[in-house]
Amino acid sequence: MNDFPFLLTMIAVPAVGAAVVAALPRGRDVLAKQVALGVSALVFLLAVLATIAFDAGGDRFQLTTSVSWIPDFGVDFALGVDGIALVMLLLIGVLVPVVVVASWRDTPPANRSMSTFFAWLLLLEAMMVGVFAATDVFLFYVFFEAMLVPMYFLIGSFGGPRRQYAAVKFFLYSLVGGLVMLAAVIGLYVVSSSELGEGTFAFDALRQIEIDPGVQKLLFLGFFVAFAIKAPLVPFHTWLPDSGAEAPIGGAVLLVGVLDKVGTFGFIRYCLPLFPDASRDLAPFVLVLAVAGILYAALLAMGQSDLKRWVSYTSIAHFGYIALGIFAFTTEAGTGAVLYMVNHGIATGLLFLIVGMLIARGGSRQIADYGGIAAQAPKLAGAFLIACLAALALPGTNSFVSELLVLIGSFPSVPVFTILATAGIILAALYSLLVYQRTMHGPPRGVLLEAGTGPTPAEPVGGSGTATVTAPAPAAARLRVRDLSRRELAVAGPMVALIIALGVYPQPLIDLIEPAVAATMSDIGADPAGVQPATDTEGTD
Amino acid sequence: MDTVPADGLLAASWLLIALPLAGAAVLLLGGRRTDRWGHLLGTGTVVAAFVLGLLCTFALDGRQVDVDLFTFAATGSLDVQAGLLYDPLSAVFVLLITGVGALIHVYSIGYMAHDPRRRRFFAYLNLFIAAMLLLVLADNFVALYVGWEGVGLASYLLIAFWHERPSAATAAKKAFIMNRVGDVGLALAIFVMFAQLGTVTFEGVFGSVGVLAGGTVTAIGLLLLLGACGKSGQFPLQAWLPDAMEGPTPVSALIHAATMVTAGVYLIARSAPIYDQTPTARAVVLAVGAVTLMIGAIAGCAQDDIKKVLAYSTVSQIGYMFLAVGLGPAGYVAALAHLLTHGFFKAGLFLGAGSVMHAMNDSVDMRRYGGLASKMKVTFVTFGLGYLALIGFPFLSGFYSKDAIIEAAFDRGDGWGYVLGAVAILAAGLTAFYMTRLMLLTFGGRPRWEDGVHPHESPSVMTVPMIVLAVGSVLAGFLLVVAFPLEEWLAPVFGEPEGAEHVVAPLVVSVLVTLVMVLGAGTAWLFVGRREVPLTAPVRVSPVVRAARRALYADTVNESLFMRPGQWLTRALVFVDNRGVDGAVNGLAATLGGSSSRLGRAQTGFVRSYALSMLGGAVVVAGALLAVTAG
Amino acid sequence: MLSAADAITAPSLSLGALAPLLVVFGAACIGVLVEAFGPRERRHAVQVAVALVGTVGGLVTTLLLVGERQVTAGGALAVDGASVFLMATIAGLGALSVLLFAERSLDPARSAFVAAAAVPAGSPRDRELLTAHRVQTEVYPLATFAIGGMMLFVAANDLLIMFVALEVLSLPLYLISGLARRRRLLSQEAAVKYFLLGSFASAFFLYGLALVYGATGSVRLADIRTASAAGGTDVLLVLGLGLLFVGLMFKASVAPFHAWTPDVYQGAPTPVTAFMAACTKVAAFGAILRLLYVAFGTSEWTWRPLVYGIAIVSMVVGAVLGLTQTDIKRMLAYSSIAHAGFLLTGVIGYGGGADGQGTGLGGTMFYLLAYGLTTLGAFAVVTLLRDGDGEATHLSKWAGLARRSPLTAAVMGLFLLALAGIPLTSGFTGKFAVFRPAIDDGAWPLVVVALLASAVAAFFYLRVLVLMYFSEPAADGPTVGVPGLPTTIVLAVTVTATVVLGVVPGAVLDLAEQAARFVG
Amino acid sequence: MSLTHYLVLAAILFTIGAVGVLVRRNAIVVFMCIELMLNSVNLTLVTFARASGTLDGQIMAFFVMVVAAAEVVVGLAIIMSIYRTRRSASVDDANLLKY
Repeated sequence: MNDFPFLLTMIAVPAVGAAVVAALPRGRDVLAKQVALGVSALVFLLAVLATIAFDAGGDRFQLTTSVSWIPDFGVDFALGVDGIALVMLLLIGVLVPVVVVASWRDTPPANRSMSTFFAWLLLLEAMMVGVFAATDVFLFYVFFEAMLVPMYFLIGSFGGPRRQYAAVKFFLYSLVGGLVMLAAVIGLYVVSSSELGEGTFAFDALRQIEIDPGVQKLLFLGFFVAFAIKAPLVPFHTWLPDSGAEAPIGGAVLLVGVLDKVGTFGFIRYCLPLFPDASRDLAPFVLVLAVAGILYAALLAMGQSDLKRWVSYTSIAHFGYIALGIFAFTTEAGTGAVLYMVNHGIATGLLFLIVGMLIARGGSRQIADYGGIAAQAPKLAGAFLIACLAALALPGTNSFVSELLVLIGSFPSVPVFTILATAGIILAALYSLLVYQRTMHGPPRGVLLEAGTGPTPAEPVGGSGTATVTAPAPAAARLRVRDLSRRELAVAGPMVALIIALGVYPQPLIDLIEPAVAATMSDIGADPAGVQPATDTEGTD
Repeated sequence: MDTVPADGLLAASWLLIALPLAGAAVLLLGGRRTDRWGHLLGTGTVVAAFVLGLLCTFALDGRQVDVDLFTFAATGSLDVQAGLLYDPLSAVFVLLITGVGALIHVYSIGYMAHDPRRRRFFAYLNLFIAAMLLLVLADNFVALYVGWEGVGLASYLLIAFWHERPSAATAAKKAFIMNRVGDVGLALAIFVMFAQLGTVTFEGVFGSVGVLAGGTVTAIGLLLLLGACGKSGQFPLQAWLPDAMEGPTPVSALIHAATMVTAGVYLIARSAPIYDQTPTARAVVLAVGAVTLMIGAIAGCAQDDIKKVLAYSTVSQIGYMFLAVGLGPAGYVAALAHLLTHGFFKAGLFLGAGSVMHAMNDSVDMRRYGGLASKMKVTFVTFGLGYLALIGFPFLSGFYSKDAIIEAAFDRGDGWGYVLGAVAILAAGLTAFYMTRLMLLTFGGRPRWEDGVHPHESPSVMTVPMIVLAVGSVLAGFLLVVAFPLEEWLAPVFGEPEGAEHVVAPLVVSVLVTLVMVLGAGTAWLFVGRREVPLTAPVRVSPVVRAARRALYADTVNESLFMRPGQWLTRALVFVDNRGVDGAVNGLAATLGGSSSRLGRAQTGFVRSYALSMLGGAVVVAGALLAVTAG
Repeated sequence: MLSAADAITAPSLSLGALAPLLVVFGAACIGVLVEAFGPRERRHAVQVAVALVGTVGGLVTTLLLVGERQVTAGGALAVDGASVFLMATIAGLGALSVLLFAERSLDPARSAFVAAAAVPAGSPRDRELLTAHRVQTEVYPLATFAIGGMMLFVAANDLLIMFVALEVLSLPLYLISGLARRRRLLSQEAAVKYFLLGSFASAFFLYGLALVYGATGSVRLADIRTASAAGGTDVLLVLGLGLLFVGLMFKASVAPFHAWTPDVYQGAPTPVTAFMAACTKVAAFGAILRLLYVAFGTSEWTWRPLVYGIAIVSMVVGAVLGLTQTDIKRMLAYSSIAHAGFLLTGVIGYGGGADGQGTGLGGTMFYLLAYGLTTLGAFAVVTLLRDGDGEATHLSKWAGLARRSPLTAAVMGLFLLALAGIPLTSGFTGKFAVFRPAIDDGAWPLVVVALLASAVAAFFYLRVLVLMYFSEPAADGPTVGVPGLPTTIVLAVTVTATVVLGVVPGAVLDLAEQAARFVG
Repeated sequence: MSLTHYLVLAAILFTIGAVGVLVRRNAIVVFMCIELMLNSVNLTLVTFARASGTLDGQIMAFFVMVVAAAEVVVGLAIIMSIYRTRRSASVDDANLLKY
């Protein structure tokens, strides 16, 4: 079954599905949902089968398909996955069905139909699969840019009040990055044509060629800018809070869970192997951005008054850890970083979903508008707590494993940065528990308060997250809040299960990821076998 | 350290963790269905774990048994196994945790009887037991860290159990955050070990720590200490422990007195091979212990909240233990002995306090107690025994364990030895003072109860555990120090005890301590026993008392040093991000738009101005070409 | 002094090579005759037929020339890959434009063109003609002449022919841009501006021609090449090049010679705007490429910096000025200025290949084809939105179009994404095709600028998308006319081309690369 | 008189024409200035033809005249139509299209 074109099918199925859903007549939303669910479930199944067919110990790229596409540019429609891409495909396979179910009851804005929403969603899925499965730089770029369009429409058509601003901002930020990358892509092609005689975009061929260090730096920067905006690293990050806040929950989950991972994926798949020297020379500069991002975004997260902006900022902080792991150039940290990409997708996905359920109940995004929910909706509170604990990387949750690997792997090579990053886990605890306490603990208050049973909700204090806590409602105060419905449990349950399962037994994923990372490390001349103990009796630190 | 693979019963020692964990899972996932019998299941799993622990301990006979479970995370040269190490040291802790834990579970059946969320309470307790057992059974630092943060989570959940109370929620958060500060230290210590030695297992680290440079070892030691301070409420991270009393009293008894807060002591004792290499780190441990035990004792003298007094006493007692482990090989056993006895009598005291609060409608203000001796005989007796044990009344458990520590301090021989010994003795006096004060305020004198309070003895499901613990606190010391010396039991871990020649004769120490204790108790009687107790704390008091009430301004310092600047920084950064970083981008867009409309003005619509622009352009073009060709 | 001794020897004429031009111009002449003698009621149908036959015939006969490489008509015409490709492009786009002209079902008065251009705008007679179904058909022969001129323009191997072709293509354009049926004042103004500035520019071109002639003693591109190889720094020659260049850049609406573009694009009848935007650009760039590569290829270093700078100016001016436009036709005009800059980026990629092989030529020609089709389609969509007085070109009218007519919005959206250069559309392939040779030639800073400029430009395309999709429809919104067969064909062709050239451009790229040859 | 004089004269004429386009308002006059530019080119061409002793330049001059004549026809038509509408031939009045 190795010769079955999994990847091609995984792109084609949702693309066709999108066409079908889009073709459905208006008012057939239910059918649209069912089709979307079916298609995304099928993709998940394919991802699982592909994982079974994949031999962790085998070649770098497997399940490959390749047909010549634009011969004049030396472009092939070449697909293939290594462990890194494969786990991302699994993540997509898991998240999209969950998102479909989560968006089941969403009501579209005035005279828009949900079937359009699901059509864009499926198209987005196809693009995302493509971007991770491409082994041809040009093809990667094409998916990288084309991916913007569905997300642009998801945000712009189904988002919050400032969705137009957010959509355009998202598009332009990514486009600018992408265009700079395009210059580098072309440059890479030109270099290859001068090195190999005729130009190519094939990743494996490009990985072999020796590029002059100066040129490498330029090309690296070209790619880096695009990925740093996508990931996003501080200071290229300000589009994410806006998009994350305005996007519909489903879109936000995929945006932060998968789309942004393309940035970090790009670092480890393209920046490192293609430009090893430049990567090594510029690593300090990247690490500064990464660690600065961890602390800066964490502090900002504490200052947010908007739940969705808060989640976005926590993600920016997490992307800092991923970047740190990638640019520490050790197998342990690299593996950790890739694992982090998966885990963060699940954990933050859950966080966004729960926040969405909360907003669905209260109709407000302001943290200050909620309070004391745990007393009346224990399931909701419990799921939220688990999401928060995953966000602060508590042992037992999946995030812990990846964060541990990243930090313990980075420490030997970049101790100072790692120490700073480790200090970040205190801030993580702060921003997670602050919001959890404000929304779930304390006496009942906020918008959900039953009429007449308590004081009016506090006006949210803009910007600074120190929401004015309303005076405790009288004992009679109760909230108009129902606990998780069956459908919502079906959304949160699997995610929670994954968080725990991958937190207790992550080794299978690690086994998938490590060979690819090790190969990358040997590409940049780091020891693929991992850190060798210093055991210097001179006493370092 | 040479371990043998697990066999027979010990191979199943993972059940110790699995049982309570399963209990927690069932209770949490089971939902309302389990409400009726949930507490029984929760208690059952812990009792079962205790029995299993006993059997395992008997099967141990001095070996150090390694139980391999599965590969947790292995990549590159990092290999983290999920494995257990069952040796005399962990065995001691297993028994303490499951034993005291079981008792407190039983007690809680009664104490939480009327709480609508009792089921979840037992789930959290089970979760704690599981995490704590993992902490003490782990065979490598990462697994230990997992348990380490696991107990932190349980503590968070239980402190915030009554989360409608903002104070409880805040206390829980505070506890978690300050623990996290410590955790960073522990984590960094692990990183250094991996970077330097390439392993994180106890066996590997302790086996090769000798080759490391002094500086590195000291660094590891200090980082571990930071972790220990966070978990055990030691200076400078002691401020969270008193606030943690917001949790239900059984929680205070189990987690914040008997077991979790002693994890720091366990960590340092477990890492003895590291500390043996670094006198510097040991000295710092000593200092921390000494400072903390004084802070705790002083603060304890001025509290009116019965649980706060006990909390500060806990801080102070753990200070003793730190001081002891800081003394190195001489002190480890003493520290652990005191840890065990403290586990008994402090748990007992807390349960007693809980029983009292039950009687007083959950009021914790001792100024509104008084004269309860007659109303609650069992509580009075058990509490009294615990009290005597704590202040070190001769031949009760505290007497043995505390004296051992003080002797060990003197045995250092040098000047510091005397200083530490003196401090320890002085603190013993303070302990006697504040505990006597507590006794008098609570049980002595005449009633100062609020209206509608009708004290009554607690049900037997609560009193029985109190009695058991009281017995324990009477006998434990004798058993552990004289009858079945802990030294010998722990010899496989800390090596054979060498009969240290004493600088100051033990008898002298004992007499001295007893005298100071009597002195402290007497002073307390002079202060509160004879006079009328005001219903509200007097306002016009000496700065010393004020400082003691504010626990030497620990919170003030934290707030003004970290919290406020942090909040300020956050606000500043939010501004920077919106106006600065984002503003720059939007500003760029605005600039483009502005220049667009400004340039647009050039498009006047007049043919002749267009012609002019063309002519200008032509001139420029020609000029450029000529310039290029000319030069 | 001519002596009787020299007999007149007729230059060799290869009729095959001239066939396309003959067909088109022939059709134009027939058109004039029809205009003069044909019965009025059937005139329109006949004229359309003639024009279509002419252009399509021109296309077919051009395609017959594929692979030809010769200089004919006494060295005046070059029939080579490049000229064949470009002539075919022009003929094809021309045919499509004619279809747009022929649309009868959109305007209630059944034509976008004035009934009687001579009648003063606003006069009672004019008002009555406005609603009358009478149409005037001189636009077809005029357009056909223009198309013929353009084809000649790209094939001219001789500056004089180039000049004549320039005039032949310009004069009809001046006229037909004044023929709008509605908003005649704007239309006439556009015509005047275009005419005055156009002839001003051709005066420059002509003076340049004279100087080059003076410097080299010939106007044959081949002779100029040899001469410039020898004396690249001859002041006369360089000045001549400059002035010729000015004339051509005016036609290509490259900043700073772009001033006329927005006004004329806005004022002219939309089908004519589409025609100009698509075909004139192709013709002008064809001439620029031939002039620079063939005539001045050996002294590349003289013009390279100039083109470099002008490309940047054009891209920046087009992108930035487009940001604040409120009229869609004007916006597309500025976008065409920006695209002229991108095209110049391709021109920069002159690798020094003597006959244009392996240079930016192929990429630039592909870009011209792709851009021509896309922009033609975009303007075709513009003709669909109508309100009280003709087309609704103000952007505010486009709000919520996706709700009114999803298909129209989707088609326009596709064209906008293509203009923005999003992958899987022809626009992206084109950009890639021109940027690659530029970087290959070491001009990566120019490319980076170009990319940033296209990011800025993307903003105003996005603005239209936002209006169409994310805004609520305006109450007094325009109606979306149901296009007749001709416009439908145009839209179908352009949409298909935009997608195909984006998804599977291989074949056409191959063609362009094969065709990228000049006869020197 | 050397040929240079003719060239300079032609250049001057060309410049006069160009400046005329810039300064004159009346469309007809502007157009005449353009014609002047064309004719200055003719002079240049003829001069060069004379210089190189070939006839090409002079032939080209004829071409230019023809083209110029065509231009006149088209141009006057356009200007006429707008004049009829606006009752003014000033190019400055025609600026509805701007910015």
